[in-house]
Amino acid sequence: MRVRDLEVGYGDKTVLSQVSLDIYKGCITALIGPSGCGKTSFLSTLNRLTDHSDARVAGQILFDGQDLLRDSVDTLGLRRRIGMIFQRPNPFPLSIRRNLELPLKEHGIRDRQVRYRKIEKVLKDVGLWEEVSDRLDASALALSGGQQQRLCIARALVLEPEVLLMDEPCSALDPISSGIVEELILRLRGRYTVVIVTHNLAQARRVANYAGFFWMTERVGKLIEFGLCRHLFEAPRHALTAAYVSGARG
Amino acid sequence: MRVRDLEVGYGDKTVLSQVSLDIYKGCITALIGPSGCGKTSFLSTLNRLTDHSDARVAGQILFDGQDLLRDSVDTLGLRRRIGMIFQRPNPFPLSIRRNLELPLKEHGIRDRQVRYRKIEKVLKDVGLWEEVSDRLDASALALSGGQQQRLCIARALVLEPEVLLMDEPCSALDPISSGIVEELILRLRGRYTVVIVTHNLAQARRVANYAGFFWMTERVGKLIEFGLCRHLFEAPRHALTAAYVSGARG
Amino acid sequence: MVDRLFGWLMSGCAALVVSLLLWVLGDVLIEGVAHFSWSFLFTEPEDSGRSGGIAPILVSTLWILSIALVTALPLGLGVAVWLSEFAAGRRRFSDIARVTLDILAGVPSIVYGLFGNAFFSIYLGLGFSLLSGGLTLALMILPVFVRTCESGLRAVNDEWRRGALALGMARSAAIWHILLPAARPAIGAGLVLGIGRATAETAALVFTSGYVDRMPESPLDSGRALAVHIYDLSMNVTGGDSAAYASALVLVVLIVLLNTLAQSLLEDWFKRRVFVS
Amino acid sequence: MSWIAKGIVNRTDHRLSMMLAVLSAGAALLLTLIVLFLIKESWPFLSSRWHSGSWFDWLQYQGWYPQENRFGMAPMLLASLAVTLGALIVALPVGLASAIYLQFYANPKVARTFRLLLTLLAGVPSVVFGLWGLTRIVPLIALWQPPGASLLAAILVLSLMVLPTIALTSAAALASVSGELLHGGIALGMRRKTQILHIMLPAARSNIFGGVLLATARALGETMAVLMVAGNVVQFPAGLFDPVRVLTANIALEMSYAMGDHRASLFASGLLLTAMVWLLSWGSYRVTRNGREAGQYG
Amino acid sequence: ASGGRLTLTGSSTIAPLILEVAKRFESQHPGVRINVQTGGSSRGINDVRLGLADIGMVSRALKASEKDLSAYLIARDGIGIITHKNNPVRNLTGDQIVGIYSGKIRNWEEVGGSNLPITVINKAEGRSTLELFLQHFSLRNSQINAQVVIGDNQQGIKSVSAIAGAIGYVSIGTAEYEENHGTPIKLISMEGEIPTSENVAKGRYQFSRQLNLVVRNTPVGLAKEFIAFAQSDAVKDIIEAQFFVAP
Ligand SMILES: Nc1ncnc2c1ncn2[C@@H]1O[C@H](COP(=O)(O)OP(=O)(O)OP(=O)(O)O)[C@@H](O)[C@H]1O
Ligand SMILES: Nc1ncnc2c1ncn2[C@@H]1O[C@H](COP(=O)(O)OP(=O)(O)OP(=O)(O)O)[C@@H](O)[C@H]1O
Ligand SMILES: [Mg+2]
Ligand SMILES: [Mg+2]
Repeated sequence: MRVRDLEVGYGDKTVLSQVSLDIYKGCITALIGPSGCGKTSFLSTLNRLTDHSDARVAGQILFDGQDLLRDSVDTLGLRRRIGMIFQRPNPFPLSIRRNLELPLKEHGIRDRQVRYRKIEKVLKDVGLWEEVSDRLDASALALSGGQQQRLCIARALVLEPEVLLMDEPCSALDPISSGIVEELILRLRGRYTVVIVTHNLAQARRVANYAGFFWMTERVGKLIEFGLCRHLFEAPRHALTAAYVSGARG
Repeated sequence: MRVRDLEVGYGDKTVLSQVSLDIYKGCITALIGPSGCGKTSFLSTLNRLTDHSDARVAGQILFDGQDLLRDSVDTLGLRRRIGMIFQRPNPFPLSIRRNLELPLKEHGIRDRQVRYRKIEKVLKDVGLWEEVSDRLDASALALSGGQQQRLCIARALVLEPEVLLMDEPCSALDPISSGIVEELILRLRGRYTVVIVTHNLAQARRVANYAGFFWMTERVGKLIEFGLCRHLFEAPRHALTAAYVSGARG
Repeated sequence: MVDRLFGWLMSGCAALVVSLLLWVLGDVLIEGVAHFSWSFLFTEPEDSGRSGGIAPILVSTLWILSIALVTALPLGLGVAVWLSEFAAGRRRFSDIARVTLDILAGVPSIVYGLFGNAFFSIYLGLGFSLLSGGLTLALMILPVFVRTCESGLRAVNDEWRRGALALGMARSAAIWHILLPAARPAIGAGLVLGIGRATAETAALVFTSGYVDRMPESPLDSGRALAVHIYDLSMNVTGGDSAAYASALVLVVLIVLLNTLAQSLLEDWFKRRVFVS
Repeated sequence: MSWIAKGIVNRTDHRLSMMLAVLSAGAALLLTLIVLFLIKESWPFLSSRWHSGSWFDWLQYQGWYPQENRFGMAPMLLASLAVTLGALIVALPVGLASAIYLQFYANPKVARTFRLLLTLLAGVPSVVFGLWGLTRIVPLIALWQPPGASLLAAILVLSLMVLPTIALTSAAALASVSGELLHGGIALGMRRKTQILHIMLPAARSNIFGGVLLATARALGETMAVLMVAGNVVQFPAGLFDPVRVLTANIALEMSYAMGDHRASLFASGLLLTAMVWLLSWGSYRVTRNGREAGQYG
Repeated sequence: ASGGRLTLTGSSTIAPLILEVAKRFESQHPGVRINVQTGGSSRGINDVRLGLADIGMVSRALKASEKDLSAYLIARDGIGIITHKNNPVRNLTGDQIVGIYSGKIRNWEEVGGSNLPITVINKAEGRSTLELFLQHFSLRNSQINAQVVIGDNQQGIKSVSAIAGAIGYVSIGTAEYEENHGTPIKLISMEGEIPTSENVAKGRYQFSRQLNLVVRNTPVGLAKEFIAFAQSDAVKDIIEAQFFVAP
């Protein structure tokens, strides 16, 4: 996935400009930076979620050779291939099973047996199977925060996407749940392309292969530095990065 | 403040038992432990907020020589002397000024000039004065999360309490705001007695003089270890503490 | 494709509703405007209402409405506050209260009329009067008003309650300064419901405020409400239809005006409380 | 969170609490008085049924001829239910669709106008609806299946009357569903239809239910409009085109001339209506509470 | 007499008439207040008995059980059979009417009209017009097979005008007014008697009802004065304007 000269704005306010970076297949890319610098906005352009707000988007995002910002792109299909996890777990107010079944049905999987097999598989993937297999028909809202977030990840995985976008997936969780989710993310490495936004620098260091640092200059977010995670944290090229990485409290 | 054999329960479920510890004047005491082990419940007993839920409280909390759990205690006066800050900033849906004025009026400060002077002072204390002095009559809800939390701290400080209870005051904030609030807490050291609950071990280490570690055994929260912060983190006496301090991800 | 169809279906339904609404309102408007003139608002009815205006009827309507609102508003707000803020410890009791209110919200209005007649007019000796009518309506709108306000108060963020407690504020202060302003959308909705129901009520008023179409001089006089007038004109008075439509037009406009007025007063009042010290 | 403290410390608080408690007790007393009044007025009828040992006779069909001492209320009870149910069956889908349109499809300007129209409609007095139904709907039906004044006419007029309630409350319910759910749906590549039908509607379900309940109570209690278009013949509703009489219309039609047992029987039907509304709200209270406790969703 | 209050309750048919009479009376007797309330004939009787009203309005003759009250006739109201304007039938015999109302005759064809099902419109139980109708044709209400049951007069007119095959009975004066103002209804004659206000006044039309004011004992004071006024020629124009027939 190659992002070129991306610019995002709301109304006549530009919030992100001149962002160019490459997201490598099978790797985990972490994005860090202070609040309001446009990380969530950036993530939303990657699966065209920006279509549903009053955002303006300019630039190019090449995915599988074609620009996914073009109008003609089938956004429904695109979102099947690029899943997204939000900061606050947002399971639908349905049963656990329905939460996973709904996207499958929506994408044309008619056979109930096939669906059940897929559901079982992803629940095992996210380590929920043992915890919930006996109450698949209970409300998803009755789960704990960490379980809910893992269910949301499962819900994204059940469509077998190629890319997974995660917007601070652990920040609403307590440390134990957060640890579980983090381990899960690590297990996804290699099988999925993951882009993760996090405020937790230690977490970024622990999980990511690549890292990007956003910063706001003159009220517009910019990508200051992008590179291997190790380099960014241990040998930042830019003074701002160095200051943030060493100074910011997480 | 001396807590002796405190036990807290809801309905017929005991959630916290056999808690005894001393909170030293002018010091910062940090409480850590996994989710659900009763840290919030503990904090709420210290200013009798438990009166307003169906909690049962037994034991003794000596404050200024008298047991503040006795029925005859004037809780309104008590809460003036012991302020509390919550995990999520909860400014009232009023103007910034009204947020600070209301508690003052409530506690009988009639003179408008006096009130304004106090308000200015606490806003400067929490470093909000420059940011908001030109819009004191704007709604407090329009502030950013970090500003809101600092406003809540100011609201507690404006009553000039002796003790300040803080329940994860930074966990809903981004790292920069969180850093600002943390600095603020450090500046309070010496002037106020602060009890702070946090999931962020690094933060606890940075700010606290004393630390206590709660853990759940058999579904009941217990205070496992209490002592100087340095000791607890660097030379924990208890195996559970050691495991948590080294292993838990923050 | 299916998605497009679904959108069309929804819009189609909305269009259907709009056209039906326009049909009803259009009828009222066209037939009403034909008979309406400004003097209609300022003259006494003549010839059983076939000619002349509705001045005394408008005045009576406003009297009844004010009495109903002045009684029901504070009472209802008080009960709502008590239910949501004070009665919570007595779970059983407040549950019973809530169910009772729900029942009463469903009692047919004609029953309220009969009760008002027996209780206010006869037992309390208020006779056929604007006061009896207003009090009867107050009782009628009370349950709905209480329930909307109460659920509004319940929905108010608990963190504010906790915040106020932790600051050592008295509950009365927290309710007055924080909870009521925060619940104002619900209070406004309750008000609108109440005004709508009270202004359009017929059955409950025939037996309480009565039928006299003279200009009332005091709340102890009998007076005819607009909705009663419309009913009488269309059901009892030969050739009264056009006057009935004109009165209906006035009624609809009145309700809209009252709602807007009530909402803006409410907003204003709360705004002053929220921002000015 | 409950405020109730072990001891209410503050004097103002104490006074306020007492005052409000007295106020509430007063209101409760008055409202209880209404129910007692209903029972008292219907007592002659109820007790005479009791003594003649035919407690449930009024539920069995024996015709409604009060002058001949025959009080068969069952047809009217059934008609009330049929009219209410019918109105809901018509108004619920259309009202929901309007709410969906309002919330997800209409641009803000159109939505504002639509909303205004709906509130206007809610302010039209029921006599006017009756008049409109009688002069517009009844002749239309009569062209096709005389007499026109019928169950169908009542259902159509009533459904129009409860439509604004359903549409406005459902729109509010949908609006209060958190945007996070919608985003979740979008991010999973769901079509708009699926997002709305399978996520937003279930999420807003309990609040929509509240609005529907309100509408049901209104439909059940509506008098004048139904009186004018339903035909008012006391008979079991056998078809949509049959004229029927509902309980409320019966009270309004006969109350002003009724005496003695006849009058008491009308109060008894008022009691019956109230009991039905009570059953309804009690049932819904149970349903929503159970739903909440079990956290059980479809 | 100056000053004083009078309360009248009862029949909604008489109420608009008395309201106008009262207005004229008030203008001639400054300081007098006359409050007119509706609710129905039996309410009038009830309230007078309980002393809640000074005078009751009853739109029928008093029954045997009501002989404790005394009635004062102020006007008559002829009752006529009406059909939709487009109905070619001009006259019905008493037997035909009984046949129609008891459901034996179900189509206008059977009484010389076009092929159109008959919609029978009847009044609600307890209404004085219904009682009069039943008495006039010696029917019991349970024998009647109606398709529509109505309450007040105007509802009858509106229903008949809305339904092509309808038949109903209403106050003649009202029907005349509506007929003249383009409402699609028409009065038809019964056994050859032509229903007009004039014929009612002259006693050439039998089917009519009394509009009475009733009091408990013999009226005194203001009540007596008012009843005398309502029976006098001074209000004849009002009675006619309200489409009733002065006695
Ligand atoms: N829908 C919107 N309409 C208008 N402005 C928006 C919208 N969404 C975001 N913004 C603005 O765009 C800027 C970037 O927001 P964004 O949420 O992308 O930041 P972020 O880096 O994700 O912050 P955080 O770390 O707090 O999540 C902010 O100034 C925000 O106010
Ligand atoms: N009002 C209440 N009623 C019943 N049980 C409660 C109530 N408040 C808390 N509990 C229970 O008491 C236990 C301790 O809760 P508490 O909030 O004190 O934990 P905590 O350590 O603050 O957790 P966290 O880190 O998640 O904030 C939990 O099991 C919780 O479910
Ligand atoms: Mg973000
Ligand atoms: Mg806690």
